Amino acid sequence: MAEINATMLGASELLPWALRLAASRRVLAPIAGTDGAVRYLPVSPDATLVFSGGRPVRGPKEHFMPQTDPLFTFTGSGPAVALQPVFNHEPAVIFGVRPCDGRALRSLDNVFLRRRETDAHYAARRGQTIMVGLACAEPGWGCFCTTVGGSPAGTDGLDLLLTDLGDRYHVRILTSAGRELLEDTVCSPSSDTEERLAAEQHARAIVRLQLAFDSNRIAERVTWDSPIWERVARRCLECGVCNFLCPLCHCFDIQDETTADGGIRFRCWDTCQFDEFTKMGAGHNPRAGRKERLRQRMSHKFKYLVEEFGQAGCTGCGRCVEMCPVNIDIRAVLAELGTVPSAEHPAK
Amino acid sequence: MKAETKPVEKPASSSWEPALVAFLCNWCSYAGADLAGSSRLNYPPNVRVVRVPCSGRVNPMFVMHCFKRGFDGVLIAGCHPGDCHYAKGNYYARRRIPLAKDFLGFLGIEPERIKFDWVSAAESGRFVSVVRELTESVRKLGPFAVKARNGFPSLPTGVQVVNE
Amino acid sequence: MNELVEAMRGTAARLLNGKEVALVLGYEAGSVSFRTAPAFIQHAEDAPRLVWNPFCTNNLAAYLPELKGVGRIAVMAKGCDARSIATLIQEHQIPREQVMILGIPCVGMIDVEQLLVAGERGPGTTVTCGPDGMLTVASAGGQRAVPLSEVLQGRCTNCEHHVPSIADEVLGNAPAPIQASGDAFGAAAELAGRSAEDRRAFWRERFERCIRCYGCREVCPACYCRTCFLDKPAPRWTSKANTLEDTWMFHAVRAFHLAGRCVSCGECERVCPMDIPLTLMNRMLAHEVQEKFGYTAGLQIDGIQPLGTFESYDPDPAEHA
Amino acid sequence: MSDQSSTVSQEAPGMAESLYTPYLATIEQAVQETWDTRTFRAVFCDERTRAEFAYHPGQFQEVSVFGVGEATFCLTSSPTQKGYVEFSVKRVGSVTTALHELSEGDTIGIRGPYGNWFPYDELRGKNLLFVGGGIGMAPLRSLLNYCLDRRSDYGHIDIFYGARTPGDLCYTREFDSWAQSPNTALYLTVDKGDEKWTGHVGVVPAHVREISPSLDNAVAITCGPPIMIKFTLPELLKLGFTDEQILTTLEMRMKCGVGKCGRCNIGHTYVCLDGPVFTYAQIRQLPPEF
Repeated sequence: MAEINATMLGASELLPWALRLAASRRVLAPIAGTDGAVRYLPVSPDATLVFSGGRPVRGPKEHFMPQTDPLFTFTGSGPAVALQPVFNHEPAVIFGVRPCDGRALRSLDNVFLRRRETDAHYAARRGQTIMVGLACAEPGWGCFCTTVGGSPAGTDGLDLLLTDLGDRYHVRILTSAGRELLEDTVCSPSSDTEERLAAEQHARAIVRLQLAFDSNRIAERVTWDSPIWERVARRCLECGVCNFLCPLCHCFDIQDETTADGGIRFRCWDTCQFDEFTKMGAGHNPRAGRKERLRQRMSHKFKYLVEEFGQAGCTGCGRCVEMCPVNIDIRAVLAELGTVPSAEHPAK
Repeated sequence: MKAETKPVEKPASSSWEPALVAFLCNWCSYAGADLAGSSRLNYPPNVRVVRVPCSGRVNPMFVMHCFKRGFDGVLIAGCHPGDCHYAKGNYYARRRIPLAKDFLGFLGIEPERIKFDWVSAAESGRFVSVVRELTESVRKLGPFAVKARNGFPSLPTGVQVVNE
Repeated sequence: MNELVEAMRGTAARLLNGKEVALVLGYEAGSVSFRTAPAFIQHAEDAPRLVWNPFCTNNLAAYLPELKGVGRIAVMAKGCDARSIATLIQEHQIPREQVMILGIPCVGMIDVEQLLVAGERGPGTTVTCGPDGMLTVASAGGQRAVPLSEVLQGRCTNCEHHVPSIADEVLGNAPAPIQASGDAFGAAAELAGRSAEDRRAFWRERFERCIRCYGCREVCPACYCRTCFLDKPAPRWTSKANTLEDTWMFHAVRAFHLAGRCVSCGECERVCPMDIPLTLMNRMLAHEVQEKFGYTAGLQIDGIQPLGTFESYDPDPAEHA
Repeated sequence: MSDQSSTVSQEAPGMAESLYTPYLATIEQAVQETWDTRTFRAVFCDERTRAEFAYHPGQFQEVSVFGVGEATFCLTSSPTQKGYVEFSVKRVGSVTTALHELSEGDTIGIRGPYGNWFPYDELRGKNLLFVGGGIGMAPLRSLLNYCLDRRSDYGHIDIFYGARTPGDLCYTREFDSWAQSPNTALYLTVDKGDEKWTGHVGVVPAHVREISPSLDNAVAITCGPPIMIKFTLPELLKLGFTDEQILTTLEMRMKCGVGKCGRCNIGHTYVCLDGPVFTYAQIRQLPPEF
C-alpha cells in the first residue's frame, strides 16, 4: 500500500495536538505576548497561537542557537578548578515554522555539522527537533524567497507542511518523524479538492513575490572593490538588527560570567556589524570601518558561503529588509551589484 | 566599586536577612558610621559599606548595579548640604539620586528600597537610625531578587546555574 | 509639499555650489514608497535625489558626532531633529558654526506598522501622499485612503515643536500646527500609576525579548559615547549574555543617561525590532526633569543641563525623612 | 520558571563531546620575557591528555582564564619538548592581563591544538631563513626549536630577529643555544638601542638586506607586525625567494578556533581552519583584509 503523504487536520485540533505533544517534549509555537509581540514560546492551554499573517519578526533560530548558550560551568579558583559540561537540549517540536526559516537550517547545518568538526550543542538540538512548517500565505513586503531559490510553500528542513484552508489545515507529510507526530491527533484523508485548494494557496503566494534581483552567478557579482559598499555603508548605523533577526546568521562570541562560587562559560550571538567583532587585543581591526563590515555581511552571504557550500547564506525572509533602521535593502544592493561595473581585486 | 562583584548568595527564605549596600561619603557619613562602631552603637549588620569620596561620586549606575546583582536595598549617604568636602558634590547627588530613585520606581523597584540621606561625622546616632529604617522597610518588602522569580530581575533566560 | 522639496533641492545645490557646506544630510527615496533613506549629498548635481514626505522619519542628527572633520554640514531637520542638534551643540559634540540647520516644518511622521493593515503588508504595496494630508495605500487588495493624522507615530501626536525652534533657515511655509492629541506623559503616567509589582511584570515581559541588537543606541543622536559603558571590558557593567538582569541594566542605564537630554524623537522605539516601548522611560524622565528642574531638552544651545548643575534650593531629601 | 525545563545532562546521547570544553592545565612556569610579555609553561592536569595532546609547530590553542574568558595563542614550544606546552602572552586585553596576574600552580583551560602547521616534513633537507619581529617570534620559535632538535634533518639556518628595543626581545635565554647550533646563524637587531646594546641597530627588513643571506634551496618563514612583513617581503623576493617559498602565519581575532564563530574569515578562508600558516602565494589570493 502506498503511503499517504497528505492529510487534513481541523483548525481547532491544532492547539490540543500541540498540548498533547507537550506532555513528552518541548513544544514551541508562535505565541503572542500581552502586547501582541510574537515569539516562538512553549505552548500552554491559554496561549494565543499566531498562525496567520507573515513570518514573525523573531524566528525559531534561537531554539537551535540560543542567544545565550551555556557551554559549561566552572567552580573554584586558583589551583582548584572543576568543569561541568552543560548540554541544553531535549526532544522538541516547533510549530508554525515558515519555509524560509526551515530552509535556513540547511545553512546552519553546513556550518555546525559539516564544516569540519560537529558542534555537539547544535547537533543535539537539531537531531531532536521536529519542524511543523506553515506555508506562507502572506509574504511581507521585504520577502524575496523565490529570488534565492526558496518558495513560500518550500519544504526544505521541515517534517510537515501545514497549509491554512480556513477551518482546517492541509498537512503535507515530509518525513517519517512528521508522520509519527500525526499519530497524536485525529486526521482525515485529504480530498482532491483540498489538494487543489492547498496548491492554489501556494500559487497565490508565489505569484505575489517578484524576482528581486538576478541570483544567477551572484557570487561573481559580489565584488570586492564595488563602489556600492562605501555609498551604502555611509548610512549604516552599525546596529545588529539585520544579523540578529537573520534566520541563518550564526556568528557568536564566547564569554564568561561569574556566579557566587564559580561561573559559566557561554556563547552568545554576535554580529559582524559591531566594531569589536574583529578588533584584536592590541587594537588592530582588519574590518575597521562600516564599509568593510557591510561588505563582509553581504559577501559572506552571497559569495563566501556560495563558494564554500554552493548555497547563498540567505533565504529571502526579508527581515533585515523590513527592519533596517536606515533602509539598507539587501535586494537593492544585490540588484545594483549586478549593474555597477567595478575594478576587481586583482586576485579574485 | 568593583563592577565584577560576585552576586549575593540567596539564603533560604526562612533565614532571610536583607542584603544592603551603603555608599558612604568618606568625609562625613563613613566617619559617622565609624563613630557608631567605636561608640559601640548597635545597628543591623545587613549593610555592606562602600566608601566613596563623595556622595556626588555615586553614579546612579552603581545603584542599578546593586539591584542587578541581587541586593535588596541601597543607602546613599553624604555630608549635609553646605558641608561637602568638595563644596558641592552632595548638591549634584541631591539632583541625581532622587531622580534615579523615581526612575527605578517606574521600572518597579519600590522606593522604600533606596534611601538617600545626610549623615555627618558626628551623627553616629543618625547613621544607626537611617540603617535601621532602611533595613526594616526592606525587611517588610521582602527579598528583591528571590521574590522577583516571578517578577524581576530573575535568573537569566536560557542560562542555568547547575549548582543551584 | 512639492514646493518644500524644490526648496530643499535648491538650497542644497546652492549651498554646495557656493562651497558654504561640504555635505548636505537629507532624505532620498527608499527601496519602497513607504520608506526613505538618509542621503549624504556632496555634489550639487546629486541634490535632485532629495525627497520629503511623511516617511522621512530618521533623525539625521545621529550622524553628526562622527562627521567631525568633514567640514560644515547642512542638515535637514524636523522639529525634534533640530532639538537633537541643539543638544549636540550644547554638549560640544559639534561646533555651532560647523552645522547649518535647515529647518523643515513637519506635520508628523507616519507609523508604517499602523498604516499598513493586514493584506497590505505584502510585496507590491505602494503609498502615495497627497497634498491634502491624505494617503493612498494601493495593494493587491485594492486602494484605500487614510488621513495622515490618523496614522501618525506616537511621538508626533503630542509634538509641541513641529517647527524647528533653532534653525539657520526654515524651508517652505510653516504648515498649520498639528493639534497635539495626546499627552506626552500620558502612557508613562498610566504605567506609573500601577503597582510596583505590575510595573516589574510589565518591563520584565518587554525586556525579556530584547535581543540586544543595540539598534536603539545606534539610532539615538544622544548616544554618541565613543565607548559605551556596555562595551567596556573593565569594569564590565553588563554581560554579553542577554540575561534579564543585564538587559534591564542596559536599558535602565541608557535611559538614565538620557535624562534631561532626550528630545523624544522616538527613533529608538521605531527601530526596535522587538517592539519594546522604550520611550516610556524617556518620557517619564523628561517629565520628571521638567517637574523638578523646569527644563526641557533641546530648546537651547548653551547652558548646562539639569543633571550637570544644581541649585542651593533644590528639594532636600532629609526634609521628608 | 516552567519554560526553563531544558534538561541538563553531562553528555548528549550519541553526540561527540563539546568542542568548547577545554582541558585543565596547571601553570608550571611563567617567564617574564619583556616588560609586557610572559611565556607560560602549562602541564595538563590529566595524565592521558598530557600523553595525547599532540601538536605541530605553527598550530595554536585557545587558553582560558575561568571567569575572564578565552583567547587565542600560538604554541611556542616545540613538539620535541615533551610533557608540557608553552605559549607567550603579550599583555593587551582582559584575558591577557588576567593571565599575567596568575601564579605558578594556578589552573587554566586549554583547547586545541587548532589550525594547520609549518610543513616541517617538506622542509627537511632545505635551508631555512627565519625572520621574526617582536612577539611574532613566538610561532617561529616552535618550528625553530623543532628544527634545531633535529638538526641533521635540515640545512643551514639563518635567524633574523628584531624588536623595538633590546628590552622587547623575547627568548633571550635561548639566543646562545640558537647561535651555537651547528650551521646556524643568529642575526639580532633592534630599532632603537640602549647604552648596553652593542649589536645591530635598524629595522629587520634592512638587516636582511644588509646581510643578504645567499641561500639556495631555501624557504623563508616570517612572522611579525604587519609593517615588518610588508617591508620584509620585497627583500625576500629580491633574495630570490618565490611566493611559494615564503611562509607566514596570520593572526585574526578568533573565538571558537574550529570554524564556527565566524570572525576569522578572510574571504571564504577561515584562518582557524585553513591557516594560520600560509604561503605568500596563498596570501596573494586572499582579499586584503587582515
